[in-house]
Amino acid sequence: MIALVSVSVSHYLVVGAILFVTGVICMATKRNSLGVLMGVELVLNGANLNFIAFGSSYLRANSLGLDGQLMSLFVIVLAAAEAAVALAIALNFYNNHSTIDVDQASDLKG
Amino acid sequence: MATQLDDPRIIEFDVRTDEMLVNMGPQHPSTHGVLRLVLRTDGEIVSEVEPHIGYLHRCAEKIGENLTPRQWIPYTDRMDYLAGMNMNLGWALAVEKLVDHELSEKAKHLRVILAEMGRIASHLVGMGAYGLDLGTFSPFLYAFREREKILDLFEEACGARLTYSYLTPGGATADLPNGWLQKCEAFLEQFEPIIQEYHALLTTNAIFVKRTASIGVMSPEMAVDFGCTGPVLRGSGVDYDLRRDGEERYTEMYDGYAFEVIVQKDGHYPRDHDYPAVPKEAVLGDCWHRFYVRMLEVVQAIDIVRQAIDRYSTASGDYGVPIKLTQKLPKGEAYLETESPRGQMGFYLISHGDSIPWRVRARSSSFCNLSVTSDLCRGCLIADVPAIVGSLDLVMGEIDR
Amino acid sequence: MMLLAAEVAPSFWHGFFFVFFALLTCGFALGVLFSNNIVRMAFYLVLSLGASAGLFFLAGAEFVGAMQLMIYVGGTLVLLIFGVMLTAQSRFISMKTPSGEWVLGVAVGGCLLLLLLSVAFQVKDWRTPRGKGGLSLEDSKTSSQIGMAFTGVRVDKLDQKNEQLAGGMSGYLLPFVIVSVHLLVVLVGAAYMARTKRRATATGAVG
Amino acid sequence: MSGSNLVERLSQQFGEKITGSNLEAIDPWIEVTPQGIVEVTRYLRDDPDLQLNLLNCITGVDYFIADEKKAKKAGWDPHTEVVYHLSSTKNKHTLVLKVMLPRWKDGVEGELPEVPSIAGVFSTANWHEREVFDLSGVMFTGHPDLRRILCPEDWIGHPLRKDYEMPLEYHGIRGR
Amino acid sequence: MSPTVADFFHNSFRLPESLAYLTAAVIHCVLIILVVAVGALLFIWLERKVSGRIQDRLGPTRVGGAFGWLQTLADGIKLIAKEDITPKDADWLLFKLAPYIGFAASYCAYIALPFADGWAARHMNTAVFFILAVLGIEVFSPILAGYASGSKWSLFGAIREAAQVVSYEVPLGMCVVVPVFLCGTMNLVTIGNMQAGLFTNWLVFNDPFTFVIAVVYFTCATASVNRAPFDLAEAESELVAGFHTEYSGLRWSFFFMAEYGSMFLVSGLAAILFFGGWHGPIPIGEILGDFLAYVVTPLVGIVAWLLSFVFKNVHTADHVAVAGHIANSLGCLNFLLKGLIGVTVMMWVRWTLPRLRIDQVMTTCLKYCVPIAAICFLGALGWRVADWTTGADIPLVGIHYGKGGRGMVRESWVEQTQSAKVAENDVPDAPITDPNASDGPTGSVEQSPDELLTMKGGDQ
Repeated sequence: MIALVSVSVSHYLVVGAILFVTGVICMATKRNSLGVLMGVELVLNGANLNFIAFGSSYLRANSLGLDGQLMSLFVIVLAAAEAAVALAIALNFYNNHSTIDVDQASDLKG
Repeated sequence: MATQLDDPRIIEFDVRTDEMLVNMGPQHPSTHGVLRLVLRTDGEIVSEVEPHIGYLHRCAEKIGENLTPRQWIPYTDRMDYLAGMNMNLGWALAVEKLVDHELSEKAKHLRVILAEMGRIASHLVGMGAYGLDLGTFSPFLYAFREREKILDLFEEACGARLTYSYLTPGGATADLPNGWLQKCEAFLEQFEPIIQEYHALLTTNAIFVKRTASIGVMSPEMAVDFGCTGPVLRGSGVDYDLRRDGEERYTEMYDGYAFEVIVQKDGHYPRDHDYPAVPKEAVLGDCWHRFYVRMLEVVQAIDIVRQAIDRYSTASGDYGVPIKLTQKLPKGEAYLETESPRGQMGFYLISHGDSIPWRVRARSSSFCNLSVTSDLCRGCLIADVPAIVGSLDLVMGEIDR
Repeated sequence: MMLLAAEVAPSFWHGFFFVFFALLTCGFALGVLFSNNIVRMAFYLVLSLGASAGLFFLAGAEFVGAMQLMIYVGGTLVLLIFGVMLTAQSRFISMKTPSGEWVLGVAVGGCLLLLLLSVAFQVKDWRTPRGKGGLSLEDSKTSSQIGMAFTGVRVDKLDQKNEQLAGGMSGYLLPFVIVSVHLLVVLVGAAYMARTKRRATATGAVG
Repeated sequence: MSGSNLVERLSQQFGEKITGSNLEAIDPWIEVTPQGIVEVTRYLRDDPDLQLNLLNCITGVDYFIADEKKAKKAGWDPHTEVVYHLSSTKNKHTLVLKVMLPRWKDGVEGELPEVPSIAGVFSTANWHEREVFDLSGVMFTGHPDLRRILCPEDWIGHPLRKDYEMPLEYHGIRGR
Repeated sequence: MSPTVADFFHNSFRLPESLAYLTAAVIHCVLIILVVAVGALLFIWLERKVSGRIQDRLGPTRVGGAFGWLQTLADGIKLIAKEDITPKDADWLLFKLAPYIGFAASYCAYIALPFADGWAARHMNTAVFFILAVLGIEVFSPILAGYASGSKWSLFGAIREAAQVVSYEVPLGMCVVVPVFLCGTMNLVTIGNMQAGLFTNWLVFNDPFTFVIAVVYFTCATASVNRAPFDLAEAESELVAGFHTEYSGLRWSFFFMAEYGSMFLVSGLAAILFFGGWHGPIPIGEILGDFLAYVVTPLVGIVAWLLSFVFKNVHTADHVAVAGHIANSLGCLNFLLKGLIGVTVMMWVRWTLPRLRIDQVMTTCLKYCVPIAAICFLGALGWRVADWTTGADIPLVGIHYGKGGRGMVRESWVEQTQSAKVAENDVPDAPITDPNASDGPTGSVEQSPDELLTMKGGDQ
């Protein structure tokens, strides 16, 4: 009930941590390269949530201020760039190997 | 590997996706009935189109071997159900060729009137349906609005609106009713200015030109090679119209009529000063030209009907006496083609002296026009398939017979 | 519950929506993790990121929230789903993870989560809500400040009296330019990479 | 070019591959052996005087009467004809070619008679020959894709042969 | 800040604040649902009537009386009664959810759309951006529907939709940015209010570039809500019915509710951004100011006075608010009319033009819309910087009717910021800077860019 009425930075951090960990496990376990990409997005979003929480003057008096929001904007934009590149790699890989299973990407293995 | 790369059916793409086999039809809004096209596509690009036909097959030729020529007339109506009059005419002329029946002047002009009115009605549907294929609905209804008036006239003449069975070997089943000619003239008077509306809606529309110009280009050689006829052939620039170049028995109907074959010569169509100029994107033999030929043929048909009405009212003789229902046919065989709205409609009749022909054959124009699809559509986009197939103006009843 | 909460008025709804969006975010993130169907995963990811945009709004970062919806959800994820569709063959739609990897992943991830959670509540300043003295959400007007910051002017730091700190007040102009160039390069690069030069597969190739 | 001239010219060109003609018929026709049909059509298409470049129609006609008494009166032996109607878009004339075939190949019942395909000469022959194969039961050798076209792929029999019997049922649909 | 609906409930009915907020939220939700649902009913009927008239036929004539105005309702009942089919190959969860996503997104975007001065469900300072963002989410509905249907035609529709909508967001965003920087705010209410007065004040007539931008915006908006000639995702002549091929019944109708909802949304956005929002072309209210002052205001006063009997605790501020709302409802009608005109134009286009091909759609976007929007963006920016004559400066009737053209607002903003700076300088030991400095002209602490730059230079 307390949590319902008073949100603090810590609450945001918890959500961010869950997103982050989920993303990490996703990256580790998914075999589909696009699934790995989704894990990365989750991780980035978890981090973003922390930036927002620390930057929010509604949650904390001496907040990071604008810097938090600015950082998260950079993260969003870079995530978009990252997704474009990763997708291009995945498509290229698919075109060349006819699969998107990352475990099959072992051409460089001795 | 090399052989596969040389295979023209395989097209290079930047981003390769999975090839898909897609069924366009037989239940598909743009296949004009029950045509089924199997498309092999890679993304939006079509690498192969294979038409599958026969969903409307009734083996009308087999039926014709069990009926007398007059009894078979209704079956001709149901082949090209959008131009029943022209089908009746083709069959009637073929039978007359076999029995060597001579027509009176009046009957000939009567046939010209009805055949050309049928051509207008058919091209109106072709135009409207082509608009539908390209995603605009309104021209279709504008076209049907005028077609209804032609059907009204036909209904008055023969009692039917779609399957007329009106022109029979020997003439027609009845004379035109009193006052019909005046109504017909009034219709033409009212209809002619409306054609400009169609040109405004479709022919000159920028999107329409984008969708049709340089799409599905068919060279004259290819058109002849594939046996394409009618507007499809003339749209490729081949100057061939059976009304002028056909057999004596058919062309004598049009003797003395002033009309020019609608075909592009030196970059111009006959009478095109009244109508939109050919856009610079358009290439001879593309969808736009096929469409435009049809539009100009409507104007041409109006002219011919006007002349025919004049000559019919002063012509001597009777509207014709139908041959007897069970008239014995002389031994022999006769093949005759007429210029129906969709191309050359041929009927072939072999008789062994009975009243029932030994063999009946219908050479369908849409059948040949359709066979060119897979060559025309190779490498086009999915959206071009309806545009190309639509520009051939097919009627499945005629293809499947 | 309602009556209790009524005493603290609008922040009740603030808390309510925080819990709502937090549950959605985490729930769908877990959905991404535990689903085997790649299309469903993408769908859950959309919902998870959309819900986290809600959290951004609640934290007063309206502009970032809208940005998240527009670029992340409306752009990046559409791209992702596009990629999924381009490569979606039935055998890739569901790819099972070996259970050994699961155990390892969950064990390591669980430890990481415990660590992060314990850290989250370590600092007193972090776990104390701002409470009634906090600002009303109505007044979130940061978008032009963000714009100014990107172009090199820190409106919120104008009162910075410390000379040394003020020197670093040029905002984020340089990163902004770098990111812009980076994006351009990425777009060109991605377009180049996604091209296959020639369809070089032999007859036996799938697809 | 008059009919007899043409026949002479073709006979000179192709010798015994031109086996006959009927110039008195309503549509005069020339009979060609199955082996000669490809050459003849190609010649007719390419000859600058003739330029018969449009293949209008290919028809398969079955001459057969099951009733023996009537068959005797018919005045012809049972056979199958393939009729080619050609015309020229340039010279505006027409020509009819006929190929006479036995009803069954080598007299073996069930073996379809064979004639070389002219799909290589006229592309439109592709579909017309498929139709003739489908309905009249003539095998076109060398055809790129000889399948049924109007009837379903699993249809039995060739409906326009005079000895054709409608199947009793087709996939649960009553035939007769 | 004027009292909100929640305040009204709190003050008048002594509702606890949280319940007051809940009630207010529910009322807003219901109102928006009404707009979307009734709007869809109306627009579908209108579409049939308009298309009927365009095609020289009558359209619906029977159901509900002379104009068949209940036809859509009858269709709706039919659709509800239809069997809800899920194909065998479908991904059932996504298949069932997809229609609601589109509807929810379309509905959600209405939250930030003001229907008149201050009449928005949620005042947002980033309203323009929010609407665009949420509209961008709508694309998931066709994509998921097309993918989940398990039909190839649906998949084609989905891929087309994805490619098209994502591309068209770029020029759309560029077009929307122009009014935003002209007004210096993303708040739709402020943007709307800045166009008060004569129609020359409308941003579309601001300069030639904004005029072009308005046209480009409308084109891109048509494309982004999937209307003809850009309705490739559901092109019936090519893809049977595109992404909704496999849908039937109520689920199918949700796609259309969403489509018509977003149609009105983008038209409304166009009305606010370019066509003066809730302000009529001629400020009748100002011209008839005396009439209003002597006749209408007393009437409103009487109404408010009567209301005060019913609601004992209505304060004077509420009287003013009620009067303002009554005046506002006229503006709301104005706005609805403009949105309706936009929707009708879209219908007109749909029933006139053939459909483009997918590559032509992309060409239109990338080769025409984006460069034109970019050039006009720069042009409008240059116009503003050069401070050339704008539409608002042209005296049409000899008198300027405007309770503040954009120029005036701008100036007052600068004045305000200058005075604020002076005030700030007066109090050097002010507490931590309020991070909630104004986002636009309504605020007071905003610094003008030039000054800030000079300050920065000075610091270095």
